[in-house]
Amino acid sequence: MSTEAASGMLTYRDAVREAMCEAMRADERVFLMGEDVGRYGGGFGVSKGMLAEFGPERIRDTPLSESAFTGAGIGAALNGMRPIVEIMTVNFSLLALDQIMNNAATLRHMSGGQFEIPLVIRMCTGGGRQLAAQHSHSLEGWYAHIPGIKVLVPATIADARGMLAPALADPNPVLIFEHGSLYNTQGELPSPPPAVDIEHAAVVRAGEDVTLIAYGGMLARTIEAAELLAAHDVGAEVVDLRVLRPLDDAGFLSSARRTHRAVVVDEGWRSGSLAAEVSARITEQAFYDLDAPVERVCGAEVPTPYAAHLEQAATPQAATIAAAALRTVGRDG
Amino acid sequence: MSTEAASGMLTYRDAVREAMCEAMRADERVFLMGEDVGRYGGGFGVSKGMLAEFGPERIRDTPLSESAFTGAGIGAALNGMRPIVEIMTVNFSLLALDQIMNNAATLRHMSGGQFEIPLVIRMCTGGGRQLAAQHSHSLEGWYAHIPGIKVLVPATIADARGMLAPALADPNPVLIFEHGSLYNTQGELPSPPPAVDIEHAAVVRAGEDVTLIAYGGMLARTIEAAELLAAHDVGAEVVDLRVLRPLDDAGFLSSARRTHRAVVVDEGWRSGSLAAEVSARITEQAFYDLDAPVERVCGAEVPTPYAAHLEQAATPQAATIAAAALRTVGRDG
Amino acid sequence: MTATPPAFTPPAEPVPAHGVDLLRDMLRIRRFEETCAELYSATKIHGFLHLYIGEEAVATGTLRALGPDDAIVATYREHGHALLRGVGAEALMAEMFGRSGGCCRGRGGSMHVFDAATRFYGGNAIVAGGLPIAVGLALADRMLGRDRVTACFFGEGAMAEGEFHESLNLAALWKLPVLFLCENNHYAMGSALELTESETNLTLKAASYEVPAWSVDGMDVVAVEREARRAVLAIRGGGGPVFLECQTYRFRAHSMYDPDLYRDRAEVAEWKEQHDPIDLLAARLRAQDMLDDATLERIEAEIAAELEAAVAFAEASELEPVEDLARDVYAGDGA
Amino acid sequence: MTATPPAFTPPAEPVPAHGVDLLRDMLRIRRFEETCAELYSATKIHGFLHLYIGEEAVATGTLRALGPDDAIVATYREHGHALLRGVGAEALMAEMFGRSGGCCRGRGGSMHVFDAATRFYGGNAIVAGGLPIAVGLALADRMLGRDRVTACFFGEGAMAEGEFHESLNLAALWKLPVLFLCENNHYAMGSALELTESETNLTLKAASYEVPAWSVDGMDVVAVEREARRAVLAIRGGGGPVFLECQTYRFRAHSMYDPDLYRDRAEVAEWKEQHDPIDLLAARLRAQDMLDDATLERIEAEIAAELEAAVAFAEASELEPVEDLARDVYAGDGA
Ligand SMILES: Cc1ncc(C[n+]2csc(CCOP(=O)(O)OP(=O)(O)O)c2C)c(N)n1
Ligand SMILES: Cc1ncc(C[n+]2csc(CCOP(=O)(O)OP(=O)(O)O)c2C)c(N)n1
Ligand SMILES: [Mg+2]
Ligand SMILES: [Mg+2]
Repeated sequence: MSTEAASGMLTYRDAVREAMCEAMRADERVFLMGEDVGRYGGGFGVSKGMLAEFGPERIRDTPLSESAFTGAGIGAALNGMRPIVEIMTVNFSLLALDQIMNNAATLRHMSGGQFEIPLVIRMCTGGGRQLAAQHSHSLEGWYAHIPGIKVLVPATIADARGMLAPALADPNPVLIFEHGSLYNTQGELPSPPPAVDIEHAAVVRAGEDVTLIAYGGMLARTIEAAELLAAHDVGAEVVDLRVLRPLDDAGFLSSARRTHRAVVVDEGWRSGSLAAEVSARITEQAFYDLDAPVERVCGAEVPTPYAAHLEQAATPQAATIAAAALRTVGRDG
Repeated sequence: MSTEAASGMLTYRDAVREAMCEAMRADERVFLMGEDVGRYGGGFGVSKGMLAEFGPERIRDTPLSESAFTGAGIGAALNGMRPIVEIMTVNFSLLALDQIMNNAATLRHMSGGQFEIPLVIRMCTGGGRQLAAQHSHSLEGWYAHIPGIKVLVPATIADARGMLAPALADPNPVLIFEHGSLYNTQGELPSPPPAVDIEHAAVVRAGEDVTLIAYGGMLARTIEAAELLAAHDVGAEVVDLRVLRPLDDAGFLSSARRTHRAVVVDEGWRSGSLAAEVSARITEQAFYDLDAPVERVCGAEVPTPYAAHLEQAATPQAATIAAAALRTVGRDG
Repeated sequence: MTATPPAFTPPAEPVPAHGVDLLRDMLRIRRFEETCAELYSATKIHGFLHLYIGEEAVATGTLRALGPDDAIVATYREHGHALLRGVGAEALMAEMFGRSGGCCRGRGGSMHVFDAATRFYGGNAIVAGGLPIAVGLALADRMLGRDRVTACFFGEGAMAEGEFHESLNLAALWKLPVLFLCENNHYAMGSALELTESETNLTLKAASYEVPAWSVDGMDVVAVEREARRAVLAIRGGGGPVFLECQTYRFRAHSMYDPDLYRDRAEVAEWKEQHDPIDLLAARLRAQDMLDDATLERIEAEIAAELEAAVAFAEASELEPVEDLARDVYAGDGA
Repeated sequence: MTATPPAFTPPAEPVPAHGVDLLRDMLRIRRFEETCAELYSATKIHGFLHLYIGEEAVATGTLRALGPDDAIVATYREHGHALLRGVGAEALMAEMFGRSGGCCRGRGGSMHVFDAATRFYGGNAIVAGGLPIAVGLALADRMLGRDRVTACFFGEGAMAEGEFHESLNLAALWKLPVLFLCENNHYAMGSALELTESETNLTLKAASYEVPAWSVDGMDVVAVEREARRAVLAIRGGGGPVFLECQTYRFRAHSMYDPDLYRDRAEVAEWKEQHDPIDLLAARLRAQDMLDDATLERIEAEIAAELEAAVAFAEASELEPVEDLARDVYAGDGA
């Protein structure tokens, strides 16, 4: 294998698939389990073709029974395997939440450290595709409340490709939230793809005047907002949180301390959002550096409506993000 | 019935029971349903004696099946009844979360406003009784993330007695979280007991120097902290949030604006806590009135340990609350 | 071939007098959904769209067994049920368009059709999520002394979910008037029944709750109606819930996103050619001299007109004002 | 009387050679738990404490059928299982005391006993929460080609939870080596089985997943061991899971908080007087000349000494340092 970087275009979906294939080729203990991951190729086509390569034992279709197969992932992880459990969408993960919170997140501590649970749970999250109230939740920030698990939100092709390997190597249960609207996005990656960490936030755009903090499905439009702001002569730095638990405080604080202003963008419902946590942390740790209150741009507090114009109105948009940033610099936009 | 106020001592447990009995006597549509609410008298003895008065149709023991009987409560509420669903503890409510989030909270909006769901769900919440990691969650703040439901946290005998009636009269699903450590607390209530609202926070202790914001199981020790602070000549105002969703912003903002300092106390895990939301709102709406960053005193980010000294260390205490308040006034305590 | 067509004896009984009505009902569903599929391709309808084509006999036969006071709980594959229950084609189509004239004012879409007036309680996109609600609807009816049945539709895939079991137990334990209607189309998305249930005789699962349970050829609308009536009669008699399995097949993919690669072409062809519920009924009607070309043409024309009007209505219907976004999240704060 | 004692034929078979060992095992559990009850009253043990007294034959008989490589998943009523599996009385008692010498360093307590060394996976306080984990443990063994069985204990109350059904289906579908052990003590807290299950023949529920299922008199330790061995043999043979119902009774309240007002005094008395598994076995052993007073006294003395040492150990054990509170929330950050 050459160490020289060749490059190739791929989709976010391909990136996740390649990461899984690579892991499965490298380690017999890795397997994928979930509803329709095999014959169907995954609810969002992520595992298409994997059944043919790895067979039905390792690309394991499950019945509709989120609680049992997630719990089975925990048991298999406790007992020497490296399961990747796919929950088709985050909405269905509520049915498995007892297993996630009361077992996956808890067994290690409760047993006095006797067990490791090298489990990865992947889910599709987010709205924007007119799937209405029961299929459009953004709960990754909510999951980040739970001690004992890690929460990753790959927003880029590089992270979609790179986060799985360290997640599988991690002895803790790791939840990976893939935003449904990202699967078809395309990008280029060197070959071999670069290794990424699952600890740090990343500054993805530099700027002096205000820090925009986002993750997952909201990153792209936050960068868009930064471009709108540039047109207003406002230099926006954009931070991609990447990891929602444990949060990398330094990763956004140093930027906020420098720009003295911050806007946190979150697709989740505003009350009790991850954005609230980030806002509180900035206040706690950088209060005296702030020139303006931290702003939040979040999802509207409604069950997501089907109609496109209503769904759009319920979701942060580049323009609303930019407007919030302008407020922090004392301008109306 | 006399309108003159007589008075009587009762426990928080009695107060909840009396509220239920009163509601059931007044309205045939009200019934109580849950695991062991009947013959056993409720996991925490709250419904003791009610089976004898109201019979097994209205004090309805259910099998262990949180999802189905919570969903059945939703269906019954949709169809003319006024169910009180008791989920024995919040820990088990995770099994019913799909019903709560995807149906109870959502059906009205999703149907374009066609339905009302006058459902009350009561649960025991909180730690402090050495029940260890799977029986000690404080998730009421977490539930407050969900639009479409209301979340009540009676911290006093008066609220335990008074909140049920307006909750049952409310056409929306209302969750009531009763802190397990409060059931045995005693207090006096006039007769008839005073009506209470389920909209407003309450200032329960006046003070000039700092605002302490708490709810539920943490209220008493926050008041204790205020007393510790008085000994340091710091006047602490204590606000009982009472309602976690929708939050009564004015109820804590006016106090924080006046004292210029706030400490939010929350038994829940710190990251993504309700305290983060309150902190963010204070920053957003009262930033320029603040003389110090909003502090949070929250539960430690661990699955609750069994050992008493560890559990205590994981939970906000009067001393830690007071210390945080002293920091906001620039003192070390 | 994984999904073997029903092994029921060929229908011997004559088609009843309202046979042409049954045909019309099924045709209404089919044409409505064919129109939806076109409108989806034309990007007038968005999101997930799950078609019922092939399964029309199930909704048609079962809904005939219900009275106007009975309640219905359905799934995301519920256009047909809603249409026959009396949600107008216009309101239904406008809902798919996301317009204010939709039965849920555009907030629900294809997967979330509700209609309080006809006691149509959705339209649930969480598999098995409707079953506990059906139990609760029936519980309220029982406690309020009303003589009503709640019919709860779900796919065979839902039977692997814990909620199915919890719900059956509750309904049976409390002898509630619920008709559990399993629409066994042999696949849950790409998963054939035998790959998801260790025991594929589904009635045994209901029986393990002492719930009377039997199966019917879900492609034979006459049989479906007959068995649904039997079931409803038993339920109204106070005998508690009944489980009725309707063995059927979807002729289209799971949803508009599904390339349908997991089913044998020959299997699909056999079901379509030999078990189309509309063709089967039409043939029997003709054999009994109850249907001629002119009648069929008239019915088709009526349906076409109905659909044309529905699409026109949907197209003309306004969008909800954006200011109303937060309306109806809570009761009491509505515009 | 709601919980009728087992209608099994009286034990005809002779007690096997290790009968006294079985007696000792059961006595160890009983005396350990009697001690716990006292220590709870003495406020040395806190939180919830669920005693297994009366049900000892179930853990005793079933655990004999397992090998050292097999795994166990239990409930909050698991002291007996842990003790017999080899978690030392000292580590177990120190756990109840919340001390660093406890098997979980005091973090778990009575309801959360774990022991990696003996493959004892808890200790789960969420009813039915352990079943999916057992399925996963067995899945890993199967995928890794190991010849191991996972024994999963749960109460009859757990069978109403959806997770029971989902787990049985998964295990059966994938033919996993799980022994599902239902400890049917006829009550879930205050709820008698017939008030919570429409069908009280529990084996029918397992059978609806094609899981071989049968019942045994859970007060007859010899029978329990025999049937557990049969079950384990079938599982090791690759036949997939087995469901074994052990019909038993708890002699104490549900937990130390429970005033036990929902059971008929006469019912409790009958079970205690006529079905105590320890008395029954002792009588048979004596009848077969396998037990005399001296032996029994010696066993009791050994157990008393073991318990005395355990309590002393627990008393002497240090508290975990408070600074270690956050230890082991995540792997890798441990002290
Ligand atoms: C709880 C849950 N898990 C997964 C899904 C994704 N999903 C939607 S439909 C479906 C298959 C359901 O099959 P079945 O119940 O047989 O109904 P059918 O679609 O065949 O009518 C799946 C897996 C879902 N909607 N809800
Ligand atoms: C999911 C869940 N719901 C409720 C409880 C409260 N609870 C603890 S034990 C118990 C009864 C369980 O009965 P069973 O399964 O028969 O076991 P037993 O206690 O009789 O051994 C209940 C309701 C719980 N721990 N978990
Ligand atoms: Mg199906
Ligand atoms: Mg029991």
